[in-house]
Amino acid sequence: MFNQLDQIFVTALHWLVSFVPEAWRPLASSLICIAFILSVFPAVFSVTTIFERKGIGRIQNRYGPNRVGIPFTKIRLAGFGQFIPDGVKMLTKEDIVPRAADKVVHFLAPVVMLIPVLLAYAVLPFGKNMTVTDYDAGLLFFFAVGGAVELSVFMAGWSSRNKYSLLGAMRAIAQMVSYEIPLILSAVTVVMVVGSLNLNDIIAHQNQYTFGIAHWFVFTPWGLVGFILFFIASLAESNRTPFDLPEAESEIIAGYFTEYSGFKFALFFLGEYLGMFAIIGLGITLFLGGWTSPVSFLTWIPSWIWFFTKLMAIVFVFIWIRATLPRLRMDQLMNFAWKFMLPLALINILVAGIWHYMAADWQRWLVCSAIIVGAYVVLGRGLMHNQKLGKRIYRYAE
Amino acid sequence: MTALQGCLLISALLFAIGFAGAVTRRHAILVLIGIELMLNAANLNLIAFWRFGPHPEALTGFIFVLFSMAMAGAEAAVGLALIIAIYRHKKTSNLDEVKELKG
Amino acid sequence: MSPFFVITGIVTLLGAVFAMSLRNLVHCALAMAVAFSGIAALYLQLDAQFVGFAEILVYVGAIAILIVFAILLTRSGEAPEKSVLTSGAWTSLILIPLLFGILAWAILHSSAVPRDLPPAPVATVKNVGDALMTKFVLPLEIIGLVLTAAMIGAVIIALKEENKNENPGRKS
Amino acid sequence: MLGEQIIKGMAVTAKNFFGSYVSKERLTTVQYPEEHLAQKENTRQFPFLVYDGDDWEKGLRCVACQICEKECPPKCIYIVKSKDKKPDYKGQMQVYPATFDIDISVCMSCQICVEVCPFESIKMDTKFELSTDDRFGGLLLTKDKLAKSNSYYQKMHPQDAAESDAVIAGEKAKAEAKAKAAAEAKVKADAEAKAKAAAAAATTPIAAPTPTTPPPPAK
Repeated sequence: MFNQLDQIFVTALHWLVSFVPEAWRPLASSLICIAFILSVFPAVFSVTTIFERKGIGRIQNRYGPNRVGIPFTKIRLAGFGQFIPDGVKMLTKEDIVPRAADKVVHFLAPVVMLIPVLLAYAVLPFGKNMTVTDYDAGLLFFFAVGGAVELSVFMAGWSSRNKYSLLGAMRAIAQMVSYEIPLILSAVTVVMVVGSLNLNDIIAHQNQYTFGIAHWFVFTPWGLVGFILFFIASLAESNRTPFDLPEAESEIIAGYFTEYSGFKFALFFLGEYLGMFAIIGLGITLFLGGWTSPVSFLTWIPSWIWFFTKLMAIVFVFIWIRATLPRLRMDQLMNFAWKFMLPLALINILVAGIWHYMAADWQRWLVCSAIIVGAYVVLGRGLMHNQKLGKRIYRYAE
Repeated sequence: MTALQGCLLISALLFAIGFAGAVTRRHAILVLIGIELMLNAANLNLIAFWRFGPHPEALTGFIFVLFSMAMAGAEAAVGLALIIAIYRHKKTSNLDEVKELKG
Repeated sequence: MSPFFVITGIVTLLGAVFAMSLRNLVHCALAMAVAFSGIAALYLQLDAQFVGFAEILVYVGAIAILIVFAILLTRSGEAPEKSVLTSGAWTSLILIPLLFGILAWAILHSSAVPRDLPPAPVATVKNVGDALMTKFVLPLEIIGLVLTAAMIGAVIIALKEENKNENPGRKS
Repeated sequence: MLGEQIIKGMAVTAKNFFGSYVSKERLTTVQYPEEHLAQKENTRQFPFLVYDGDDWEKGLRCVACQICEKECPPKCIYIVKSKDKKPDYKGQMQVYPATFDIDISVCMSCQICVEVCPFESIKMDTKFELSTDDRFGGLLLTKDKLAKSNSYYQKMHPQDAAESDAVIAGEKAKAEAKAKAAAEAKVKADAEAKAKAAAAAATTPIAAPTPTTPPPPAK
């Protein structure tokens, strides 16, 4: 019974495909998968915007949106209908293109943003047997398409002919390039231990239980550090607070999408959130066991429920962080990436190697934890020590 | 025309385009782009020969392409650094104006 | 040759042509990114997935961004007023078709081209990794060294020569 | 150590997050259309006309003296005097406003009309949810919309209403006292006249006549 519920989407896919003639089945199957991704994740996005507004509201001792429910009725749904008027508003707004803008590039930028983000979902396992394409080099594919997002950010910023847009784009690219390195390096530890770039293999490696507790990589010293590094880097990659310099409202209006309105702005907004979900999904897959359950007696819960529960939990932490931490300064951002995260990620790779080759007993835990704690203390002290907290020197344009 | 010949023709055309750009354009960055295109044409050749060659399991052409990509990355980094340095020095990146070796 | 292969090839070549012929440098860089994506798609169709993804990661994700940054740093984002071609560009009118003609003739008349399509080779990530770590370990190390050297060199070349005497109040 | 302060901050926000579900005092937002904040005692929005008793047409205190119309800085009051008269609270016959309009889209809530009114008949209301979809008609309050009972005023501004009631009661008392005095004076005068007459003629029994002349208006 639970097994059938677990595989309900797979069964549904097979059932739907069986109506199609034999020759067209691969095409039909992939089209259905695309439709699934295109319907589920924007829906998650729309609910997340409400969660975000309500969550931040609660953290600031407000209610957040709690009025809009189903239109033309008195049903309020505690404000969860808010995304419908928001979406209608966004899609029906006038589309303004600046006169000096590079029209073609300005038009293409949101499209180029959304395509790689949606492509990234092709390799994510949403549940047991629920991967759209089971690529041998899935992780590489994910990072490859993720790299293409930077180009669209540049296109948006440059084509708008606006100083804020260009500044935002330059900040975004500098930040994404810097944080991509710790992101990939922290993922490399998992690849080293599993010995595969295939995301399903990585999950299969974590889908074992001792004493009822899963072998998630986050429960090992290197995995914990890797997860935290991955988490911070994914915050930066998805331009979330405290790394939201590219779209810092109080400094550069909205960064690279200052000059976008209406549908194109909605595409950017959607692309940003979908990118966030994708990278969180990857983090879950790499460190939190993907769709597996943390304890063996809960394995009967369908795998896709586990995946989306973990996804929403991490999204909640993102929202929590957004409501807590102030924005970093540019030099702090760069210092943190290059002087703290990069060395720690490199040391973490070393630790993962030691973990892999040492015998599985308490000494392994002791050695690995000691190295990591030592590195953390030394690097952290270096980062704190080098903060030049003094009188600010203002420099004006030459 | 076989598949290999198709690949090779595309690669030859790509090489010719890249070469034409690198030779005729004034701007230093465009010359670099042309060189990158030529490198990619060569890589495409290597992959095509690996795919349709007699011993694909040896992975020679495959690995060669990976190495050549790394080299292209290094080349681009150094080349662009040079262009920026020249721009800072001469306030131009027009190759017709950068003729002298002495600064 | 499948129609998809032809289409990808045409997109790649168009990207390359635009990358070399447009006046605005940023457009050239974006067209170059299109050409690189097309080449990556060609790699995928030639059963070289790993190289295809690496192509996107390296060229679209890194080199295109690098070039775009260089364009903005040298302030050449605007289309130039003057001619974009070098003074001796006309010679290439003869040279380039000649070059392509010779290459095409050689390709079409070569006897070394195999007639039959071999079966798809296996180039899994594991095979590639094994090859890199056993047979090609020395080149790999050398590449690592070269990349490090190139990185340091690039940083040193692009570093601003700071004059210590001038404006001591400013921090770098 | 690095990260210590971040965890502290996160703890604070988490406390806020869960606290907002537990204790209602944390949430300072008032759910407006359903809930209202208690208004301050000296809230003043727009003027209204006070009436006594139950029938607003009969009990309207306004006598259409037009002082407020003349004093109103933005000229938002429009009054037409009636042709006929009706008795006011003192029983005196007075003109009443046939038309009394206030255009509250023009009114600036300066309260000058209240200051100048000698009859305690125009006061300030606290109602503020006056938005309409009708630009000209909806914001032009006519006499029937302006008239509010004295008990409403007492409930709204007890202190001011008490003062105003005291003034009116005083006026009434004064008027009555005057009337009484006049009546008494008349009675006296009559009595004296009668006495004189009686003295002159034979004695006749005295019947105290009721005062028929109205008392002079207050002030």
